[in-house]
Amino acid sequence: MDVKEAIEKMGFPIIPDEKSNAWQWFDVRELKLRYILSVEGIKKFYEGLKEGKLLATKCKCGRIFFPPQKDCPSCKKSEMDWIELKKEGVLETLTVIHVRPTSFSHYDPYAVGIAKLDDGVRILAWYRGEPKLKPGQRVKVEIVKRKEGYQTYELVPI
Amino acid sequence: MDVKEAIEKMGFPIIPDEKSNAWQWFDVRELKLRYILSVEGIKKFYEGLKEGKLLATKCKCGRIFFPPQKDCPSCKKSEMDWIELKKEGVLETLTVIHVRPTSFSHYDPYAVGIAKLDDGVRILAWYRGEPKLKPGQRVKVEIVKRKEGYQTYELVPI
Amino acid sequence: MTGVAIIGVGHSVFGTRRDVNIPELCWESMKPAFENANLEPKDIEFFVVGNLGIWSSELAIPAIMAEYADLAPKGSMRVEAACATGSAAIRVGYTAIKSGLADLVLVLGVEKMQESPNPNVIELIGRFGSYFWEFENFGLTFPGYYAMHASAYMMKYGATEEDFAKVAVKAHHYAAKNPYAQFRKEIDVATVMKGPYVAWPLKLFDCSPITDGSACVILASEKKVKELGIEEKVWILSQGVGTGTANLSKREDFTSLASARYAAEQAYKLAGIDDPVKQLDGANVHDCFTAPEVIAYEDLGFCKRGEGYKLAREGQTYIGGKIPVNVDGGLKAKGHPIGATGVSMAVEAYKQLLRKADKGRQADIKNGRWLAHNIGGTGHYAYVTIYGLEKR
Amino acid sequence: MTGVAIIGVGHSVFGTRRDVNIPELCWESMKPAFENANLEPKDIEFFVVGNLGIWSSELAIPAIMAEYADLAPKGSMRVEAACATGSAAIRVGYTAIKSGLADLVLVLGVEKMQESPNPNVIELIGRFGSYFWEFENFGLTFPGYYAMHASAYMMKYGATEEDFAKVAVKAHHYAAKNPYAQFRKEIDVATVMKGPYVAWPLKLFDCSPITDGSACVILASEKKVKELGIEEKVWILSQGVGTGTANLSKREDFTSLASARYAAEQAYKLAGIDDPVKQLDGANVHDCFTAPEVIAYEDLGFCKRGEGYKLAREGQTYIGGKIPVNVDGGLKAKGHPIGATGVSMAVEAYKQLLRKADKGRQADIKNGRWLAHNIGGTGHYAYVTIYGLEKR
Ligand SMILES: [Zn+2]
Ligand SMILES: [Zn+2]
Repeated sequence: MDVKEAIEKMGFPIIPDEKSNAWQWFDVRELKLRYILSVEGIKKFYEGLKEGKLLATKCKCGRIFFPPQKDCPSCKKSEMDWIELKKEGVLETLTVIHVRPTSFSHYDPYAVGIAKLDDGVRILAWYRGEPKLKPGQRVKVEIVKRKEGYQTYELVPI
Repeated sequence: MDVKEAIEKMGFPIIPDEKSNAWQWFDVRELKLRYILSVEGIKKFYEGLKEGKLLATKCKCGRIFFPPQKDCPSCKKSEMDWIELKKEGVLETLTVIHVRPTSFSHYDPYAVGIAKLDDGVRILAWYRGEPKLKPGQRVKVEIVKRKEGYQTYELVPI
Repeated sequence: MTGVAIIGVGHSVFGTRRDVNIPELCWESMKPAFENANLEPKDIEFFVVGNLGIWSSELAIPAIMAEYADLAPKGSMRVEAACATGSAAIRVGYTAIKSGLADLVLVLGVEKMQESPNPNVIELIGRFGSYFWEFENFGLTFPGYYAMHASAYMMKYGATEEDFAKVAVKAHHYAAKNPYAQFRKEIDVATVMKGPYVAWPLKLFDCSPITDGSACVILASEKKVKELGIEEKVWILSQGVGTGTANLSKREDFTSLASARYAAEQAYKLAGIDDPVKQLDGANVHDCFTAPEVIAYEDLGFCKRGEGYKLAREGQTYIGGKIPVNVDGGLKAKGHPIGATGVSMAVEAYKQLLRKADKGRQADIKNGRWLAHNIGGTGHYAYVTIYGLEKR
Repeated sequence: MTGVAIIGVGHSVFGTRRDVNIPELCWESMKPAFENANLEPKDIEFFVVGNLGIWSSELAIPAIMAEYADLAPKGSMRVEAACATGSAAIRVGYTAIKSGLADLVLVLGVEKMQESPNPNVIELIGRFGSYFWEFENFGLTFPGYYAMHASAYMMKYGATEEDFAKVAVKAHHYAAKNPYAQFRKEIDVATVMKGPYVAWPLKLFDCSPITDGSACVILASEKKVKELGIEEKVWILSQGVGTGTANLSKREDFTSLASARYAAEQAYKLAGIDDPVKQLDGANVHDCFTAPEVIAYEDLGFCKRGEGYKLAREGQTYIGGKIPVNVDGGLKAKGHPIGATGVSMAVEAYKQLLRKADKGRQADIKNGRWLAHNIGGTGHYAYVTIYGLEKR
């Protein structure tokens, strides 16, 4: 029974619960949420991705940030250099998402992992390859397009 | 520019802000919220509305609740009688909603008011009539259908 | 119990902030607060974030900032009390110190409302009374709730839309002098009166805008104030807090907020104030719309019930009048980033009492006491906080 | 500083509660708490509601309950710390009393998750890390975050999926004896192992369910305990609290939660505990999935790092073992109505310590101390609270 049928039958947008028969009011006001996020401070990250580069920010004080951030809490400056990360490291963990959120339901089950890159920073990314975790597994970071149609990055065993 | 165009042009779901030119990431994951609310405890209210009655709950201790509630915090019992309210009272306040939420955008500007019924309880409802507020204005409660197609109630000046 | 002092403050520019994401917006007020207090993130023992969210992407802002600003592994939580969220956050920081569980607490208020399109924001704020009995069934909006107070007030006391307009004119007058304000432009009564109705009798210029912004204060115990040798500080003298019914129809009256009167009574009692106009140097009141500023004058005892509109009409809440109110531009013109507003009021109290306000909007400080009145929903939550130069 | 005691508790039936709306569900735990403490709503001086919301309609639950349960005009706020929301609410109540601002505080935890369809709930919980860098870009779900801990743990220490399954078997064993639990049915390891993967290596029976429920405690100061002549009470001995980074990629390790270790260290220090297994009579730990229960054993020092899975394998956390854990069914089988969970743990501590637990699930009370470990997100928030029969 959908809400229109319910209004016809019950007089209200009310549908009795299948199991318990308890009356449920089906909200007639829908809210669609889709956010608008500023990436102005990390523009260069996307310019880099387009060129096949994985960029991080590096503060004058030496601290490296990935995901890149604009401000440094160590020295409280906001003057970052952009540096290119080496796209290799060691896989530290892995999962395969079988039960997907609605907004990822167009995917088959997908794997996601975290690797520690040789530069010392960690990266969370899609994982492509056999979903098996073993100590010291080397991976590379590949910049690819997936279903969404824009560049993203994957961890791939070497 | 929509998100698809943005992906084609910028390579990402990024659209520069019209005024400031700051890069904005347009969320590709939409969330639709529409709630399912239990009205099992106040079933009789809807059965009453269908018959043109405005019902409130009345506790054995004498306390009347409108909107109806199932539990009484005075005596901590949950054994309510249903009583019919007199559908007349005095209009206490009024507004006309010009800027409507998206989910009410199918309405023209609409008026809402609060009246104190002769039984002593107050009621918030649609208001139908000239949107003017004057001391002591008597109103009646009319049970009607509006655009949603199910019974609701309006305050109407007498 | 220890006294609790504000020893550092920071404030972002309020407005449409498409240039920053959420952590960047937070850092904009946190950085000056650290510098002001001469502290590092690692010195903080506990932190609390006031944020309403829903309209913005990041749900776990305390964790986001634990990472971005090096506050991990210190404890934290998010608090919410609708538009009084910032003051609720201050309460959690205040009691964390007063209870002896921490000596240094950071309180951050933030909202990035413009991560959603305006119609969604309007819809969401309208859900802040009784979702089912007011929004779902009768389409009430947030301006609508306050409009019902404005119209009831006008009917009862004979106030006019022009009286309310004067509140907006004052707000813009002072916002023009506040570099952190969203609307830095003077307006006149005619402009307000010409605006389209949002919810009758409230018009466009009676309403506070949709704002992105953050504000931050660092709180310290008496012991810590001494230990750090802090000279510039403002004490939290007291805070009163009240709650109202969800449904407006469950209230006795629409010309006053019972929760605000209750909160004010507590705050005054705890701070030893019996004549606020004489004992305070000024106040920030919750002018999410113009009419509620007038009602706030009465709920706070700045005048008798039914006479608030006369204070507005006569300009008695400008600097030099009976009591200066919202001389930072108020929510109306400084902007109203929900979670940040109460913290922004604390920043303003700090600036006013320490005579650091901008030129043209510094009140005369004689008593060394400033009040912040922060309302969530339509009196659903009420927080009244009194700040002072001298610990009581 | 005053001691703070739990003097009344209430607990709703956890599960799919299509029979009640939000205020009715709240009242179901508030009513017994009032009766238990022999108090009326008007006696409460301040109240705090732990609720995450978003998936449910009513945003202003403190105001809803101010109206429904006659708590107005007393002050209130809502607090949130993801799945540790209930413990954050307890912290606000605890500090409200310890700071001397109130003597009687009501703490309510509630969640009506089933006001949204399951896919929406799954989607929303997945947004509780870094929205942008984890959810938006890589589709992480909440089981996914913990699955990455489970797999890293298995790789490092050689634990197996069967070891985790044993945690689920224990949870169901005790839930079957708890009339308030969502799943009142025993299961075996084979059932867990046959379940479909939700996020490898976690399967259906490794996961806590989507639950509607509420829990309530009434807190009182020492003075009030005496004044009311309360005999049955449990003291809050200490609480530790920690925060983790939003992005998992910013952490050093995926076999332990740094925030939980930090919170435990504080809680133990404040309560004078140096050998938890010997000094506690039992614990509730945050088993939103089976693997994190094992990790919790280690983070809380019930065993050495890397040996938690052996406690599970050997059944050492059943009653009669080394230390009883989650003998109410845990989040896994009692259910996990986010905002209510931490408060439900407090209710369980009260029942266990006062020997009021149901038949077959009453632990042996020798030390008079019980621990609650409540995690928000994946260690984004960590709250460890120690309850005791004797005030420290
Ligand atoms: Zn730096
Ligand atoms: Zn009764």
